[in-house]
Amino acid sequence: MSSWDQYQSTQKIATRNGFGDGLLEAARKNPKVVALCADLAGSLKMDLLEKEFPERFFQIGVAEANMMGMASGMATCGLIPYTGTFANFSTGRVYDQIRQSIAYSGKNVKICASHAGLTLGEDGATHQILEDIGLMKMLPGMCVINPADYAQTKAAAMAIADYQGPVYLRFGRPDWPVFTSSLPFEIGKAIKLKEGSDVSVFATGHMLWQALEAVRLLEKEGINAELINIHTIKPLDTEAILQSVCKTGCAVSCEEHQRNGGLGDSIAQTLALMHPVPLEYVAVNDQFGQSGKPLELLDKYGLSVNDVVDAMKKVIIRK
Amino acid sequence: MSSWDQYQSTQKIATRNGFGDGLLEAARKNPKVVALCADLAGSLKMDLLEKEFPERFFQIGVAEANMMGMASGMATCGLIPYTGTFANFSTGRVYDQIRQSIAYSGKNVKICASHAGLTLGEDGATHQILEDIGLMKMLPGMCVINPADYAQTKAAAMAIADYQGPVYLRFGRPDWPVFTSSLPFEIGKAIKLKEGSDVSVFATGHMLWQALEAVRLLEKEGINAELINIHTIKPLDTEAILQSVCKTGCAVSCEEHQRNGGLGDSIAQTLALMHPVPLEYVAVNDQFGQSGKPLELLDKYGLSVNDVVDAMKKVIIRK
Amino acid sequence: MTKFAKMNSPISKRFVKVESRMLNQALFTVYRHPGQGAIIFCRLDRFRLYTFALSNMKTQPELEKIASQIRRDIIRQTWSAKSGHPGGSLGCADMMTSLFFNHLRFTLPFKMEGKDEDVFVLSNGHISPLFYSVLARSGFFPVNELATFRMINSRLQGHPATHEHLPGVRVATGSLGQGLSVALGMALAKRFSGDEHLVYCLTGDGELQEGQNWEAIMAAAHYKADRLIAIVDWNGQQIDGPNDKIISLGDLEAKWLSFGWKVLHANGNSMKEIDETLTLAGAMTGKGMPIVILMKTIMGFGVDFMMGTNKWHGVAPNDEQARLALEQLAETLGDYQI
Amino acid sequence: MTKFAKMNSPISKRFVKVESRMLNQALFTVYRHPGQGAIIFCRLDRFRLYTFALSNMKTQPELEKIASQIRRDIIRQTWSAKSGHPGGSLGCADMMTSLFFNHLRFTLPFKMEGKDEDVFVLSNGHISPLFYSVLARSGFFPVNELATFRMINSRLQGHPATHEHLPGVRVATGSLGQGLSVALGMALAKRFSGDEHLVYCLTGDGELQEGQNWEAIMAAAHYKADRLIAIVDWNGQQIDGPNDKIISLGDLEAKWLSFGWKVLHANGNSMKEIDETLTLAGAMTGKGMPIVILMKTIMGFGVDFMMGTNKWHGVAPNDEQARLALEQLAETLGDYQI
Ligand SMILES: Cc1ncc(C[n+]2csc(CCOP(=O)(O)OP(=O)(O)O)c2C)c(N)n1
Ligand SMILES: Cc1ncc(C[n+]2csc(CCOP(=O)(O)OP(=O)(O)O)c2C)c(N)n1
Ligand SMILES: [Mg+2]
Ligand SMILES: [Mg+2]
Repeated sequence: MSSWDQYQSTQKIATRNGFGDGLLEAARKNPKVVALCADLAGSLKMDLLEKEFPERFFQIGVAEANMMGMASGMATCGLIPYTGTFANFSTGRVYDQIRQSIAYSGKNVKICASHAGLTLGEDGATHQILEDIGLMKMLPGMCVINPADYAQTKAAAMAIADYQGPVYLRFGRPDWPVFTSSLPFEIGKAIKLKEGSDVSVFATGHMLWQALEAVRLLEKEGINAELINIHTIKPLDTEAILQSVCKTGCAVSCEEHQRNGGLGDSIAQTLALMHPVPLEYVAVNDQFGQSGKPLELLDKYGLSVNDVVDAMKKVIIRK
Repeated sequence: MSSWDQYQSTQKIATRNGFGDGLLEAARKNPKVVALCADLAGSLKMDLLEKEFPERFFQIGVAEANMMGMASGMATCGLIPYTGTFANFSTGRVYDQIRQSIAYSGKNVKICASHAGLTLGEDGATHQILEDIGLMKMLPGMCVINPADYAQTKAAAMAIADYQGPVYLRFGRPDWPVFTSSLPFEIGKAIKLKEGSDVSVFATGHMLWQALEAVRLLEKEGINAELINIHTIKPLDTEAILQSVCKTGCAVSCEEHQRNGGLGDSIAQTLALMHPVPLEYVAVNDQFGQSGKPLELLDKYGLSVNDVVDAMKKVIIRK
Repeated sequence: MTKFAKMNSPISKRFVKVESRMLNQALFTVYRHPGQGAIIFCRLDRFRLYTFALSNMKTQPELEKIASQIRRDIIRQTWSAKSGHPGGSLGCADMMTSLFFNHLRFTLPFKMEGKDEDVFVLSNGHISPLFYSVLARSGFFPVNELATFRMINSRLQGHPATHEHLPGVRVATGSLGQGLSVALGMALAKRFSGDEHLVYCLTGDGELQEGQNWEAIMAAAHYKADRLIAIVDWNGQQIDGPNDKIISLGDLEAKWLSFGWKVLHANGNSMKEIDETLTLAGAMTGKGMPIVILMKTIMGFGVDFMMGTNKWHGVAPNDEQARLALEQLAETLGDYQI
Repeated sequence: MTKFAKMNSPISKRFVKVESRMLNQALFTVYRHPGQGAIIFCRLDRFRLYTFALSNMKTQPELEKIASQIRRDIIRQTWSAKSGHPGGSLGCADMMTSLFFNHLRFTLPFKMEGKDEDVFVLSNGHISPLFYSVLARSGFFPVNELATFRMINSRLQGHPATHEHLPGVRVATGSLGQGLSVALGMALAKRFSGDEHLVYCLTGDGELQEGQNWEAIMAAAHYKADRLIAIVDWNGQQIDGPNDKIISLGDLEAKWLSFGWKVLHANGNSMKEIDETLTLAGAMTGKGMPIVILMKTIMGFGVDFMMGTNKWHGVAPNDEQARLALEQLAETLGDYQI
């Protein structure tokens, strides 16, 4: 039994709880941390901070554009603002505001986004943004992080306070297995969960658990996959990626996002530029989501454990 | 002297003039065509339509979000609205509005965007969006077109009236060589300007001219490149791309856009999924633009004719 | 049969032709008016015109019965989906009943373009269970489809969508602040094509914090979009608490007035008042100004333990809560099957 | 030397300490007040305090001289760049001169955070040639750098940017409608850190069509951001024509009032009036409401053939036009070198 069997889920907690807890910790440690929220404090668990530091919590209402501008102004004056709303309203709704007032202006704003991806479930496609990673990674100077579980989200929410510059931190709504507690979190540093030689599996966010289960399944069939967690999509740990694919000769990317613009495309770009090998995407293929239960939706849109298994098998054949 | 020498520039006209002329033609042919503009009618040459069909021109003022919503409503009632403003304000400023009210709602709106890319020149980075192709191509069902010159832009502006569904049509500000007048324009169909066997050069928008000059230069050095114009980035003509790279074994993509999310990434995705070969990007590499003259800027950000030449040489070596 | 009297009241011009057909050698033309029901004109020849029948407008008790059933539908949908937004839905149930059963001139089967009919946009898309119930109960799609609310592969998405072709929905909403712009576009398109029908748009009050609304409000006045009727669900609540605690709307009437709109007020939970106000709003159209009804409602109206609090904005009742809620709401038209 | 009289006018609390230092065995403390110039207090010991000097506030003729030079700078920048926006720049030149030379309490060298000083945000970023000239003329960076306006590798970007670290610019603008939100964030950050200095923000009138402004306007009133002063360049023009033709702003005063702001009016091209209004605005801060100055200006003011038309919104003068324009504008402080 290899050491990587340590990654077991004993409990399920939503990543947004990790954010709420991490934000509170960050605020306790750093008096410059303030929070802005667009009428979703409960959903993002920002009420923890609001309760303990009411004077450091700014309710902005349903006015996301104004929230981003205000965060820029606060950062200008030396504060470290965390903004909070759902992923769609954190990115697509306010892209130009982030672009000009935050990214181009180099402001130290932490854009924190819950309810990303299909797994938000019943609210449906208007809320299920599958393009936010792509949106944010196109902005020069933007750091893009998509942690995998409660523990990693909490660590990330704390780490970004010490990082100088704009950050997009993306997390989700549903309860999800917690299994990375023992892993160190460092912005920009991929984490190898398992060594392997047959195929490199790169996974981000909720999909790390799906990938983990897939790798376990195929291990029983004698396929020795390398599993790497890309929690930071930008700056991308291209070294870790290239090292792995040079060994395995093929790759699978797993993300709760459109193929276009996501982690898979970042990897494809790296491969095309440095080391062209076959890549399979486990991602939504140019469709809007819909209402449903989280796992039903992962199934329907090709992001189930079985889909990861299939992608791994397929890409190995393509080598 | 091969037939492809026909592509010469006898005059320079801005692509936005092609849009203004094409829009007017479309309006003459189809009484359902209406135009909405966010206080930039002159810049987009929409004043031609305004003059001839004042009742079909709607001035919306500096309120791009409202413009997109209104266009959605008009399309619902059976009109064919063309919206007009600069590329940044056509996409990033209104991403969520386009996403929900137009793309997800399947509305027949034509989003027409001038002043795309670095070549808008002196206005600088706040206006020089280099992410708009990426933004729009992530939206399911969105057609993304970036014509190369006046003639192609005019053809595209007319063709999209007959296309059912949302379209993003991107063009530019500066005078630019006109050389595609003899070429047929069909949405989604790549155009081979020159057959070749050493390297496939895929170019879109203003960069087709740069690529053409580069291919000519290298032809003198005995390098036989294939030059393909990808005016429609989505739906992508993957067949044309794969056919070409299967022959040449390597590719260069040329676009006035960030590497992340642009044409290059669409090609990289296609290659990674179907036929992994080396690819070089001629594109802006994760930087904001700045003020300057169009050609100065292409130079500074690595999009000059020489940069295309270098990319071609480099990728051939990588084969 | 009574002789046709020339209609010269200011309301008269809102009679709208529904259909014309030959019957017993006479040309029957059906006109409807929301405030005064249907009129059927019977023209026997060029010179003789008769009023054949008059009025089928729902009475207040009839509307209240429908609204009670609609409230049951809201509770049952959110309960069985285990998610959704009962609070705002219950609060707006009276207005939506009045609007769809007495005022909105629509045709079935549903046609997307809405030519020669009134159209409605729900900007605060989260109150979809109300919208769906009203649509189903007024014949847009089978009532039993309400059982699929928020389930996978349903046409009844969490927020209204056109993507699955649900009859009655003309644009997706859910991301707040966009509906009024769409409604304004429809109003201008109707004017452009000579269609004098009305465009209604419901928005939340918290939703008015979104700047896009003020863009649309400003533009509507500029364009004198006088067949556009906006209705604000002024329940004073939003997700995180009362509007006044979140970002206060201040003097809301003064705001709309200063933006050049005609402002009406109504108690949205008095069927009589909201029904009359909708009639009045209709009668005031066509006079150069867009119209807004600032409709005071109580979030969760109709279910005692849900009333007047933001707590039920977006929380579904559990089994016990649903049972208690349904006890307070008479089944008047028959529950749909789950 | 005169004895210090206790300042108890309502304006008095706006004197702000600039520096303290020992000189001739006395502690000199320099206070400045925009409306009343500088006061230097000289404390000889615990009991004796003297006013050492009073007032260095610029007089109206002095300001007008500066403004004339600034207008020359605007013409010369746009002319040599062959692009840029002279119209709005010329119209706002008087206000910006008064603001930077008599009112804004800033320190040099420029520090981004703006702690313990007033800060300014130019929301209508296209009038950058004015902003740059004012910054250069008040010491933020060398005047000769104006010659690099809109050239490649310049810090003087087409629209103001922080990316190249131009002193005086705190946030990039150019995409309209964002500045007031940023200014509000600064105002709340200042309050949070106990800094009573002011935040000024200039916006265009066409720019007010952007909904984000109304979000910020609503939020500023909610937060009682009473050290925030917005100034609207009410020139009645925008790119495609007069506001009234594009999307009318209607009753602009009523709009701001209904959103809970204190409204002041001024002729922005009367140096006396705008200078006094800025003093008044400063004196009215700290009273629970944000303040807006609706500043009537004439686009292109100061150059006869550019005045009162949208034609010069974003067109640079050619050689001949620049010559004609400069003839009308006295060189008072020396032209920068091109
Ligand atoms: C653009 C956007 N931001 C945030 C949300 C999340 N959200 C859904 S409903 C709501 C509150 C809206 O308040 P109101 O309009 O008063 O509706 P009510 O709670 O009264 O039903 C919010 C913030 C959203 N759906 N869209
Ligand atoms: C978001 C956005 N939309 C459009 C533009 C293009 N634009 C630049 S200035 C301008 C007109 C603004 O009018 P106003 O605020 O009155 O400025 P003035 O013309 O009076 O200087 C427009 C539409 C822009 N810069 N930003
Ligand atoms: Mg409400
Ligand atoms: Mg103006």
